[in-house]
Amino acid sequence: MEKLCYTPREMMTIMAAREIGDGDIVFCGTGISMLAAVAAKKINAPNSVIFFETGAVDARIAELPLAVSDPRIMYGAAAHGNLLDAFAFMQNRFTGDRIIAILGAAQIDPFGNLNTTCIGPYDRPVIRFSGSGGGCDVASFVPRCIAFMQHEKRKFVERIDYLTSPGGLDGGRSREKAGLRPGGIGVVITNKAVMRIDPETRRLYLDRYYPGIAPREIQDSTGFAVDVSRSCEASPPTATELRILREVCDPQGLILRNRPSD
Amino acid sequence: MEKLCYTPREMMTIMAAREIGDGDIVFCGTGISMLAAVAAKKINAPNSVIFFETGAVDARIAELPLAVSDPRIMYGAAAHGNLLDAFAFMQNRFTGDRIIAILGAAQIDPFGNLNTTCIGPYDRPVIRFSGSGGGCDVASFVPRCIAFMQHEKRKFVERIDYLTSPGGLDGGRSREKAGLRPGGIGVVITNKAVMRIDPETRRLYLDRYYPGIAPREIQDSTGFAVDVSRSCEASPPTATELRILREVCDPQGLILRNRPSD
Amino acid sequence: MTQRQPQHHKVVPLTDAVRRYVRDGTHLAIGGFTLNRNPMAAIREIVRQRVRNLHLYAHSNGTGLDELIGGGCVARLEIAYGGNGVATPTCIRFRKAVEAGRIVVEDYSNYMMSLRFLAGAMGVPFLPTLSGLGSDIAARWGFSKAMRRDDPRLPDDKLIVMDNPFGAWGEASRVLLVPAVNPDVTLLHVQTADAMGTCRIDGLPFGDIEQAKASRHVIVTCETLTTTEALRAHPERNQLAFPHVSAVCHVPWGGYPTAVYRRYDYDAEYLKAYAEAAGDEERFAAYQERYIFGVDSHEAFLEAVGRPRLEALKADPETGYAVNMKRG
Amino acid sequence: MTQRQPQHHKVVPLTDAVRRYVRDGTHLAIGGFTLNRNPMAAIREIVRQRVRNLHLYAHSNGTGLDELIGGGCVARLEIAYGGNGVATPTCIRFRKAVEAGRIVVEDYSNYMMSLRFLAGAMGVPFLPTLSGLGSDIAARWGFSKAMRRDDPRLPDDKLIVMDNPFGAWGEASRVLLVPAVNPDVTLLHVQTADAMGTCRIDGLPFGDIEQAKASRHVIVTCETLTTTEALRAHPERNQLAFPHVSAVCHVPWGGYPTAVYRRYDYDAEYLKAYAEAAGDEERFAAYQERYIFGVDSHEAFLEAVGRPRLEALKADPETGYAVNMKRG
Repeated sequence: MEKLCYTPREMMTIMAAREIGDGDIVFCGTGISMLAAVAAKKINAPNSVIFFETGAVDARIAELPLAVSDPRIMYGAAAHGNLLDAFAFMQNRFTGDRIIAILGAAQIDPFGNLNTTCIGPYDRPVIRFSGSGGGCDVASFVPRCIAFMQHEKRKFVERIDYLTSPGGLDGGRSREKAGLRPGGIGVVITNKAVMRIDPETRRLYLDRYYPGIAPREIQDSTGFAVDVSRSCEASPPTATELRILREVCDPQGLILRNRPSD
Repeated sequence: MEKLCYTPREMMTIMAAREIGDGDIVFCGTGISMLAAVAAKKINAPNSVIFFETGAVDARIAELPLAVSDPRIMYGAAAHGNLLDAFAFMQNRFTGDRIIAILGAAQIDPFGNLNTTCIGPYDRPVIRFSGSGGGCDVASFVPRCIAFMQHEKRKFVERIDYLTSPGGLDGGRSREKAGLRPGGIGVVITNKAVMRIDPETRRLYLDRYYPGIAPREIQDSTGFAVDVSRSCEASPPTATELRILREVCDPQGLILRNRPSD
Repeated sequence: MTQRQPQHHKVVPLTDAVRRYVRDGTHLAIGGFTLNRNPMAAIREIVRQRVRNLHLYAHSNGTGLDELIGGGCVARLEIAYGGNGVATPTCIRFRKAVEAGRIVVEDYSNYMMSLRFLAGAMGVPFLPTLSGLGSDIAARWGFSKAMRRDDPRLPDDKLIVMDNPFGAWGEASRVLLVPAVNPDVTLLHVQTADAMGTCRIDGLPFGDIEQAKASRHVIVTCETLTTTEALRAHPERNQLAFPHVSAVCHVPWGGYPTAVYRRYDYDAEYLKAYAEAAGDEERFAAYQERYIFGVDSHEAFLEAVGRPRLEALKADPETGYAVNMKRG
Repeated sequence: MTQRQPQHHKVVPLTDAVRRYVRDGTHLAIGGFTLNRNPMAAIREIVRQRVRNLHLYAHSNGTGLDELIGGGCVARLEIAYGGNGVATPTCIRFRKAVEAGRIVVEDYSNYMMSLRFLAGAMGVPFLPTLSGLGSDIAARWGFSKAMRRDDPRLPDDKLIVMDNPFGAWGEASRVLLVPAVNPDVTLLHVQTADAMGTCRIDGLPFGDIEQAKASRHVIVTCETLTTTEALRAHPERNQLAFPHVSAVCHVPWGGYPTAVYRRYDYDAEYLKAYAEAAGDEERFAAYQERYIFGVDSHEAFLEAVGRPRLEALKADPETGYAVNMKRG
C-alpha cells in the first residue's frame, strides 16, 4: 500500500468527519468546521444535514462560505429561519438530541470548557476575542460537541481566563447540577491528536495520536496532565477520503490551503 | 331636518365607530365588531388600521369575514403574522398603546370584567360558551377596550360566573395590583346605551342613552346599580353615517340584517 | 439534494400515518384556526379508526376540534376557544360534551396556548406573559392538583403567577408563567410539501409552526406534493424544515370543509348542515355515517360531498378565496 | 390602500432620518449579521454626523458594529459576537476599543441577545433559556450593579438564574432569565419596502424582525422602494408591517460592503482593506476620510467605491450571490 501525504489540517478535517453519523444534524461554523461537515456528507454520512446558527437548514453549499451569514449558506436551503429558530432547534430536545456540533476556541480546560472571549481581566482584557456568538448556546444545548483546537500549551490550560461555553464545568456532576442538559464538548480534535472526555472523571484523555506523533509530545503541548494510557495511533486518511476532501469538498483550497488559523 | 330610521344594530355600530380615532390600530373580531371597525375607517378614521388576533394587519376587506380565520382577512394585508405576532403586538407597549379593541361577551359585571366561558360551575357548566379565545389577552394588554353587549339583566350581573377577560377586577386599584397594564374595558356599547368606566370608582356609569330610551329603562335592564346622573341622550347616526354604513360597509346586509346575535 | 437518500423519504398513505402515530391516549395537537386549514382528512381518519382517549391541545381549532369531540375520540382538552366565529359561535359537540361532563376541559387564552406551544418548540419549561393576571383562567383549574401529580404528562401547576424578578423592568410588577406543551403528534394541513417533509404554507400560519416544532412527531397532509428542488428555490417561503416532520401524506382537499388560502374556500353550506346535525344525537349519527364511517377513505368522502360542490369553492387567484360565494 | 393618507407616508432622506432619531446617548440596535445585510449606509451617516455615546445592542453585527466603534460613536456595548467569521475572526476596531478600555462592554450569547430582543418585542420583562448556566457569561457583568442602579435604562441585573418553578417540567431543574431590550432605534437594511414602511426581506432575516419590534423607532433603508399594492400581493413574504416603522429611506447599495441576498455579494476586497486599515490608527483615519468624512452622501460614497466594482458584486439570479467571485 502506497504511503499517502496529507497535512495536519486534512487529518483534522477527516477525523472530525468520521465523528459524524449518517442522519446526524450537524451544527457548524465556517472554515475547517464547515469543511468537516461537508466532508462527512460527501464521504461517510450522506444523510447528514448541515445547519447554521443563522437559521439556514440543509443549504446547497456550492462554494465555501466565509461566515455563517454568507449568502452561500442560503442557496437551496430547506427553510430560512431566524436566529431564534436556529437556537430553539438545538434547545428543543426532539431536534437537539439529534445534533452534533463543531466549535473552535482560544482556550480549553481539562473539562472541555471553552474560552472565546478574552485573555486577561474581563473588564480590561489583554486580548479580546470575538465573544461567544452562538458558542455558549451550542455547548449548553447539544449532547455531542466537537472542539477544533491548535495543540499548544497556552491553549490547553488548567484554568481558562473566561468560561464562555460550558463543557463539564468543574467536572463530576457539576454540569448537571448547574442545570445544563447533558452534553457539551466530548471530543477535541487538534493538529496532533484526538482527545475525549472520560465519562467518569469528565476530564480530557488522549484517545488517538496522529501517525508520527508520540503521546509524550501531546502531553508536552498540553498545559494540564493528560491520561495517555488508553491511547493508540489514529488511522490516517484513506486515499478515498483525501481525494473527496481535496477534489470535491474544497477544490479551490479555500480552507485547506489559504486559512491556516481559525 | 328629516327624521332618520335606523335599527339598534346600526346605532351600536355607529356609536362604536365614533370611539375610534384616526390613526388608531383597531383590534376586532367578526360580526358587528368588524363592521364597526370598517365603518370607522370609511367614515371618521381613514388612517385607522384593522388587525386580527390571527395575525393579518390592514387587510383589504372586500367581503365581510365570518371568522378571524376567514381567508377574507388575508387578502391584501400588509403582512401575515402568526398568533404569537398578533398578541405580542398588543402586549408590546410601543404598538399596544396605540390599539383600541372591540370585544363581546355573555356576561359583564360593574367593573367591566367579561365572561365568555360558562354559566354555572366551571367543572360542570349549565351553559358552556366558546371560551376566551384572545379575549383575555386583549383585555389584559390593550388600554382602550369597547365591549358590545345586548342590554339584558342576565347579562349585566353583579358577579359573573367566570372571569374570562379582566376589566377593573374588584374595582379601585385592583387591576394594577394584580400586575395588569392599565386598560381593559372602558366603554360598553349596548342596544340601548353607552356606558363608561368611571376613572375614580372604576364602575360602569351611564354616559349616553339612545333616543327614545329612558335612563330608567337602562337601570331596569341592568343587574346592578348604575349611576345615571351624568347621562344625556346620544346623537343618532347622521344620514351620511347611515348611508356609508349601509351602502359601503355592508351592502349585502351580512351583519346588519342576517345575524342578530353575536 | 436531488439524489437524496431514502432515509428522508416520508411519504405514506394517510391511513398508515394515523395508524402508526395516533393511538389511544396520544397527546395530540392540530393545526389551523376555526374554519381555516384544519387537517380535516386526518381528523376524519382518526374518527374512522375510532381512536379513543386523546388528550387534545387546542388554541382555536373550531371545526377540527368539534369533529374529534363528536367522534368520541377526546377525553381531555386544553383549549382557548371552541367556536367558529360568527359562523358557529360555540362548537356544538364541544359544548354538549362539556355540559354533559363527557370530557375534562381546562381553559387558557389563545396567547397562553400559543406561548405553551412556543415553549415546547423552544425547549424551555415555561414562558411569561402579562395576560390573565387576576382572571379565572389563572384561578380555576380544569385538571386537579391530584390528577396532575398522578400524571407525569401533566405539569404540576396549570400556571404560576410570579413577581417580576427584574423589579419593575419591562413595566411589569408580576408575570404569569405558562408551562410548555410537547404533544406526541401534531397534524398539519398545508398547501405544499415535499417528500422529505419541508412545508410551505400560504396565508396565515396561525400556530401551526410552533405546534409542529413542539411535537415529537408531525404528520403533514398537503394539497400539493412537489419536488424538493421546487420548494428550495425560495427557502424564505418554507416555514417548516423537514427534520421536524415524521410523515407526509398527499391529500388534495384535505382541509375541506375548512378553507385553504389560495386553493379553496370553506364550505359554508356544509358547516351549517354540520352545526344543525350536531345539535341532535340522531342527526349527528346520520351525519357521521354519511361522511365518516360510511366512507372508507378520503377519496370516498370527496365523492360523497360531490365534485361540483368542491369546484364551486375554488379560490379566485387574486383574492385567495371564492369571491361572492353564497355564505348567508 | 391605494388612496392611503399622508399620515402613513414615511419616506425621508437618510440624513434626515438619522438626524431626527439617532442622537447622543441613543440606545441603538442594528440589523444584519457579520457580513450580511448590515445597514451600512445608515451607519456611515451616523459616523459622518459624529453621533457620540451610543448604547449599542448587538448580537453578531460584525461589519456595522466595527464601523460604529471605529467612528467613535459607541460608549457602551451589549454584544454576543464581534467578528466576521473566518473573513475577520475578531473585528479589529472593536478589539482595540475593548483592550484600550474605550468602551464598556457586556457579553451575552447570540441566543441570549436574540431572546432579549424577542422579550422586548413581546412586551415581557424577560425570557428563559437553558443556555449559559454555569458560564462566565452568567457570572461576570460588564455593567456594575452601581451603574445599573443609577441608570433607569438598564435592568438591575444582567441576568438571573432561577429554579424551575414547574419542578422538573420540561426536563429543566433551573433556567437562566435574560432581561428584555427595548432600543430607542433599530436600523434595518432590507431588499424591499413601501412608503408606509412594510418590509420584505429575502434570505435569512437574522434577528432583524425582533430587533425592530422591540424598538420605539425603526429606520428602514431599502434597495427597492415599491408600491404598497405590489408588496401586498404576497403578504406572506413581508416580515415587518408598517406600524412598527418610523422612517423609510430609499438607499440602493445601502448594505454595501456587506451582502444583500439576491441583490449583491459582500465585497471581500473592501472588507480585507478595511481590516488592514483598522489595525493602524493613521491608515484607519485615511480610510474614514476617503469613505466617510470625505464624501457628503451615500451617493458620493458609491462614486468613491466605483461603479464597475459594484457591478462585479451583482448576484446571480439562481444562487443569490456572485458565483466564483474572487474572495481569497
